[in-house]
Amino acid sequence: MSKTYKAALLEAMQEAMDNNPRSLIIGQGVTDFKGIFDTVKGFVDRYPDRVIETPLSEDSIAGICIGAALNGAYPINTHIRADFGLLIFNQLINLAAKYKYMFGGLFEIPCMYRMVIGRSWGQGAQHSQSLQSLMAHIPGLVVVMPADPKSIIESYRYSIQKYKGPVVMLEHRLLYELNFENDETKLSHPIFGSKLEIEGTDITIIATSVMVLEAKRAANHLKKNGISVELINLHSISHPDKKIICKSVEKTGKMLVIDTSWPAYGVCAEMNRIINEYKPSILKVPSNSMGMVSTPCPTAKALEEMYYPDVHDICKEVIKMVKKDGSEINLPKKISMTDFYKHFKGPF
Amino acid sequence: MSKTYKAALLEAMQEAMDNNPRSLIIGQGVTDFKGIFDTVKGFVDRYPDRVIETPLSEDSIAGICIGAALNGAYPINTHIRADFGLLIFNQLINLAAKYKYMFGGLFEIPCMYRMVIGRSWGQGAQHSQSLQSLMAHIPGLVVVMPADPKSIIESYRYSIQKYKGPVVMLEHRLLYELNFENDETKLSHPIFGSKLEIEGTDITIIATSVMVLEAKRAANHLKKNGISVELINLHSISHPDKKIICKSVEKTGKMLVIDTSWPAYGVCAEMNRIINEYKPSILKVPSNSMGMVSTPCPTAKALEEMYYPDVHDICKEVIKMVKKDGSEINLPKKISMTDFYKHFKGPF
Amino acid sequence: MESLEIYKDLFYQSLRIRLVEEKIIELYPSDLIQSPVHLSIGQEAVAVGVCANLNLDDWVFINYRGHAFYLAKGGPLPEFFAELMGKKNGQSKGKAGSMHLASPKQGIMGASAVVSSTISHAVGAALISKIKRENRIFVTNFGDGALEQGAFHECLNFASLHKVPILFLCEDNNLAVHSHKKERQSFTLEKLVGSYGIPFHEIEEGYDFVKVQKLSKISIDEVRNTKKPVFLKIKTSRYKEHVGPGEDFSAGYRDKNDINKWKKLDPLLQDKKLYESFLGKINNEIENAVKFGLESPLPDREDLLSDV
Amino acid sequence: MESLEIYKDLFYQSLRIRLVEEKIIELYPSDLIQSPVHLSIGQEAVAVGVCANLNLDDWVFINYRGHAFYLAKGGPLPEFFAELMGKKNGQSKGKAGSMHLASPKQGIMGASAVVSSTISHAVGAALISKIKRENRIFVTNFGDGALEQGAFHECLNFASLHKVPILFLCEDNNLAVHSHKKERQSFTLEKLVGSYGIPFHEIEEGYDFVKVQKLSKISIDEVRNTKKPVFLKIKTSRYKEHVGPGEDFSAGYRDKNDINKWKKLDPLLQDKKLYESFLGKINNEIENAVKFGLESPLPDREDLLSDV
Ligand SMILES: Cc1ncc(C[n+]2csc(CCOP(=O)(O)OP(=O)(O)O)c2C)c(N)n1
Ligand SMILES: Cc1ncc(C[n+]2csc(CCOP(=O)(O)OP(=O)(O)O)c2C)c(N)n1
Ligand SMILES: [Mg+2]
Ligand SMILES: [Mg+2]
Repeated sequence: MSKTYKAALLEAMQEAMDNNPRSLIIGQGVTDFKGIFDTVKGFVDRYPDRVIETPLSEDSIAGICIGAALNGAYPINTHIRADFGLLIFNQLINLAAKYKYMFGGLFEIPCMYRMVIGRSWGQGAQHSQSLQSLMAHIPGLVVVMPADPKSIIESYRYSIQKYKGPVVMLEHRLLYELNFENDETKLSHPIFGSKLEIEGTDITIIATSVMVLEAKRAANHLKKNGISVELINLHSISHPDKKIICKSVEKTGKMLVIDTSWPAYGVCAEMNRIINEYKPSILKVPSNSMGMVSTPCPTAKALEEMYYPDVHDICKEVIKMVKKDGSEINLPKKISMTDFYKHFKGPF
Repeated sequence: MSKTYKAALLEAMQEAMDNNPRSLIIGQGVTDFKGIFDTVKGFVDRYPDRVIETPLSEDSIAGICIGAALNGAYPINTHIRADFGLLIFNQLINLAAKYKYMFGGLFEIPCMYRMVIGRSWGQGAQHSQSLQSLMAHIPGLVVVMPADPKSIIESYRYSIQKYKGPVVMLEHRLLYELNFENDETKLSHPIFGSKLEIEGTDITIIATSVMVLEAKRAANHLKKNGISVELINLHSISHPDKKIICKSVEKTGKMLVIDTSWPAYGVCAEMNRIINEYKPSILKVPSNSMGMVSTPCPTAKALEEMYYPDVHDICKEVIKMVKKDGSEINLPKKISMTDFYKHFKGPF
Repeated sequence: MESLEIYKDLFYQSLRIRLVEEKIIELYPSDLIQSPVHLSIGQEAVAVGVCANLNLDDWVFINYRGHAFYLAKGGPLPEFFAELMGKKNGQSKGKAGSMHLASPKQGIMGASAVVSSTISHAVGAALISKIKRENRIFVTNFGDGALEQGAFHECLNFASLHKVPILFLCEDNNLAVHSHKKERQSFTLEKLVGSYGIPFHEIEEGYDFVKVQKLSKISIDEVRNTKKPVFLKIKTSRYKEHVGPGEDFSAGYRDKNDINKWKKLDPLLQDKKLYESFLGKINNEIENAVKFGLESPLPDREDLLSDV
Repeated sequence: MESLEIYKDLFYQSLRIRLVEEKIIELYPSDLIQSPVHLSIGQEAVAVGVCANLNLDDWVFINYRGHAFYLAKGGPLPEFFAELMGKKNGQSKGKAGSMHLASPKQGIMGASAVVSSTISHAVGAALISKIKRENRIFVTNFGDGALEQGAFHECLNFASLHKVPILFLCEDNNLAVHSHKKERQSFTLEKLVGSYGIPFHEIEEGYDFVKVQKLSKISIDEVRNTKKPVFLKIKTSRYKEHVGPGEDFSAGYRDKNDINKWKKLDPLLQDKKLYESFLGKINNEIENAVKFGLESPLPDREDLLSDV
């Protein structure tokens, strides 16, 4: 049985409403006919008290979620673009992340902030950012970037039913419509840790979110050409599984980190810290980082294509890292990720 | 001739007002008798039009600075605590950092955000954060952490008179009252790049802000005990000098990064990325990161002392990294940094 | 100018904007414009009527729904199409796209896709203008949804406190995406604005560019004369979906009748004669502009890396 | 209760808070309290008068100037001193200190040192209370400076829109640090609040705990009965510097006479007889509480790492 990413989100939200009477869905557009890209569509009719449309007031709504959590609710606050999430950074970082610690454990703030990240289609500088590293730097926040339906189901369930603190879920816009085959792997811990996606021997790729998919495509292509990629899906950006990361790089001697954001001060940087604090000698060649080009995101499609790395670029980098001369290996065609994933013809 | 950190700030602000008629100082408390810890004290009397007290409205004031810059001013926006800076992240990251690029070069936003970071004295979780890495992740922002009067004079002058984009200046509260001997070293570029503070052979320490001072104290102590530390003052967090960093670590084979914030996704992480993308084999032992403990900042002095690393902890780590057995070396006494720097008896 | 002349002139300008946007709708399925578009169809009279009272050196700060203001204030059309097509000869080399139009020469100072985020920019520019003792005014244009953002309130306070020459211009189409004002707002705008000591004016007939021009002149003159903030709300009506080239009446969140009533009053739809008389000239200009866009080269790697 | 009894009771509570803070001033130079303190001396009657009308399960959300509300709502005194001294037996194991007082058992739901940042928490808690059909009310207490933050305005809008049972309580001491209200605010608060349809009340005699108790009861009852937001502003007066144990009249930013006038009306200073009659009992309690703090162990590494 296969399932789309957004169907999994819908399922997770449905389960939240049905199995946890404290759940509250709150944000702009949660009651409209689009229902946050179909993930809470129609909910307001079934749970009129617990699905709350809001004014355009991100800051106070984030704080309202904290107060709601204090009074026993489990608020799920949606942000159609993580870029607008910058408006809640005071509440998220100064308040939600610190509430439990600052008061010596007197309070807990179980809640979820769902933010949509990443490119879709000509979104430009203010509708495309992946701000995970800003949040992952902050103790007290759990930041998760689910890359497939199964991780969604597991991690949302755990957050909503078991975890007692704020969780930031970053959902990639490009993944929503994608169909995934049923996947038997299980996360050892749904909101902490990472997942070994593919075992291999020549190089370790650590990827986040949609880049896990691109890396898989690259790994498939490379496999046919005799290069064996080990792929780690980072999943919990704030609490990655250092053991599987170090073990893998120790085996392959090579690390390529592919993130949805800028490399500097981001996931790419943190992975290198993890390796070097463990044992730098396991890296047999320089590590490599892929992510957005170090500029704001341009709107023009022609520039966007250069801005984001894709399967073509990944294969190119891997070949460089693995073999001195990869001239005999064909690169996959440079097809736009948005064209490949097909669903961005629409305006948004 | 010696000079305090805050005297240098006063001098830089004075020069801004006198040599650049476009300069504007704007923020909460800029006209009061404390004058941002004496750095703009009395200015309002001399430049009544160009020193602007504001309401408690960080978000809009940050945006007002952008508009002011568009109309030819050079706004210097003060924030008595970087923690409140989280309220301007939308303007800083979505607007100021992107204005030039997003409009294809039609506009420039020369302006400065001065934010006070770091501990002083029982400031707790919301008055003590060092949020440099969140900003350094963002293309379009220059983030500088001056560690001494000379870098202040040079980098503020360059920003205000020459640079055409937004600069974030992070000033450490503990440094304000400190007196520095005249220092003959010069930054090769005042707002980009880093500075070699001490040459040495056994280990490279890369430090930011007040930790440069602690590292110097540690280096002195260690020198007497036969350990030669090479110390790099990172200075420009967003645009560090990769060359001197790599060259140094290549020489010493060991790297300890000491930042004022949390290691994960921070300066410590980024330094490891720089090394590994250059040549991981130059690291002969695992790298090491020091910074705040990975929790929010507690208020109790007893906990604060454990929370922040100091000269004692630095020496201990260096000895571990340099010699297998450092038992013959005496550690400097664990004296509170705030006690050592002496000026925190007051409330703020 | 005679009032008939004024009518014709404003009609021409409004129609030009509408036809430009209809051209966008026509082009959209071909994927020549690969970026979200927030159309102003139905709202053109606001931009045209207000900008008719602005000087070249008066600055306007707009948002992602910016086509109408960009054109009404004089932004060049060929560079507009090139921009939307993501081409190098676009106003911003294609980096901006539809959501971030700007043209400083004509005083269009940049659009943001974050609701409410350019209001403070206008206040800041006006503050400096006051300090420099300039004689010009500033307009910040935003939707009814922007009124809910804290930043807007902070701006009212600051602008009034510092007495800066700014027109707060609210384009009230009663909708923020699919949500109606009454689901989002508990305040009476007039009273709210009044509590800051800022004069409040309202224009109900946002379909009528002549009325908008005449009545907004009063507000604009008030800003010029008093050099203080004034608030003007103009009721208007969005014919299309929030974002994209289509209609979405079938979605059920709003009543097509409301729009139909408005359309009955819309001169661009009613005055068929004048419409016909201008069509050729405008379409000609548009065809040339589209051609300019089509022929423009794509931006390249150098463009990607510059302007940071 | 007889009105004399009420007077005595409220006097006792106010005096207790004042003496606690005077003890803090006394202890401060010894560095037993190594954290900034924002004293409420001069403002005690607000907390005491308002809390007299609150039930144990009514929740209050406060800020960094929170000693008075913490004590007036029933927060335990020994744990208070231990907290300020950074001790393990403090309410929050010393992690909170003076700026982040809380005591959920008594409905003191946490204080933030970021201005205006707990107002939305109160609104959120009240929203859930309404959904759960509880019968209690929520109070958010903030200074006049908080009115300038956008978040405050967003909260007025949301609270009124969703009709939640909340008292917006503004402690107006006319100062934000060293800046006077007139340098910061251009609005008329009553009109502003009124524009949201929220009833506005004002108490001028913030020195008079009996008046505060009586008049704030009207506002509080209104919240209970209507289950809707009500705004109450209480004029008050900060005797000490913004932060720290001292006075700063010599700094010249405010007039000592203004404070002196207020002091002439302050029962804690005027009613010497009652003052004397309570002194012993209160000081006794304080001594024991200080002793509790002194004897408490310091938090340790385990405390440092827990509660993340
Ligand atoms: C801060 C922020 N929150 C949410 C959004 C998503 N969004 C885009 S347009 C819009 C509605 C704005 O409504 P209004 O201000 O009335 O302008 P209109 O689109 O009606 O012209 C929203 C919510 C955004 N762009 N920025
Ligand atoms: C968002 C934010 N900006 C600035 C500050 C610094 N600050 C601390 S208290 C204060 C004044 C607050 O005044 P008011 O709200 O009237 O409360 P009062 O201190 O008078 O009780 C300021 C500006 C802060 N804590 N938070
Ligand atoms: Mg609207
Ligand atoms: Mg005050």
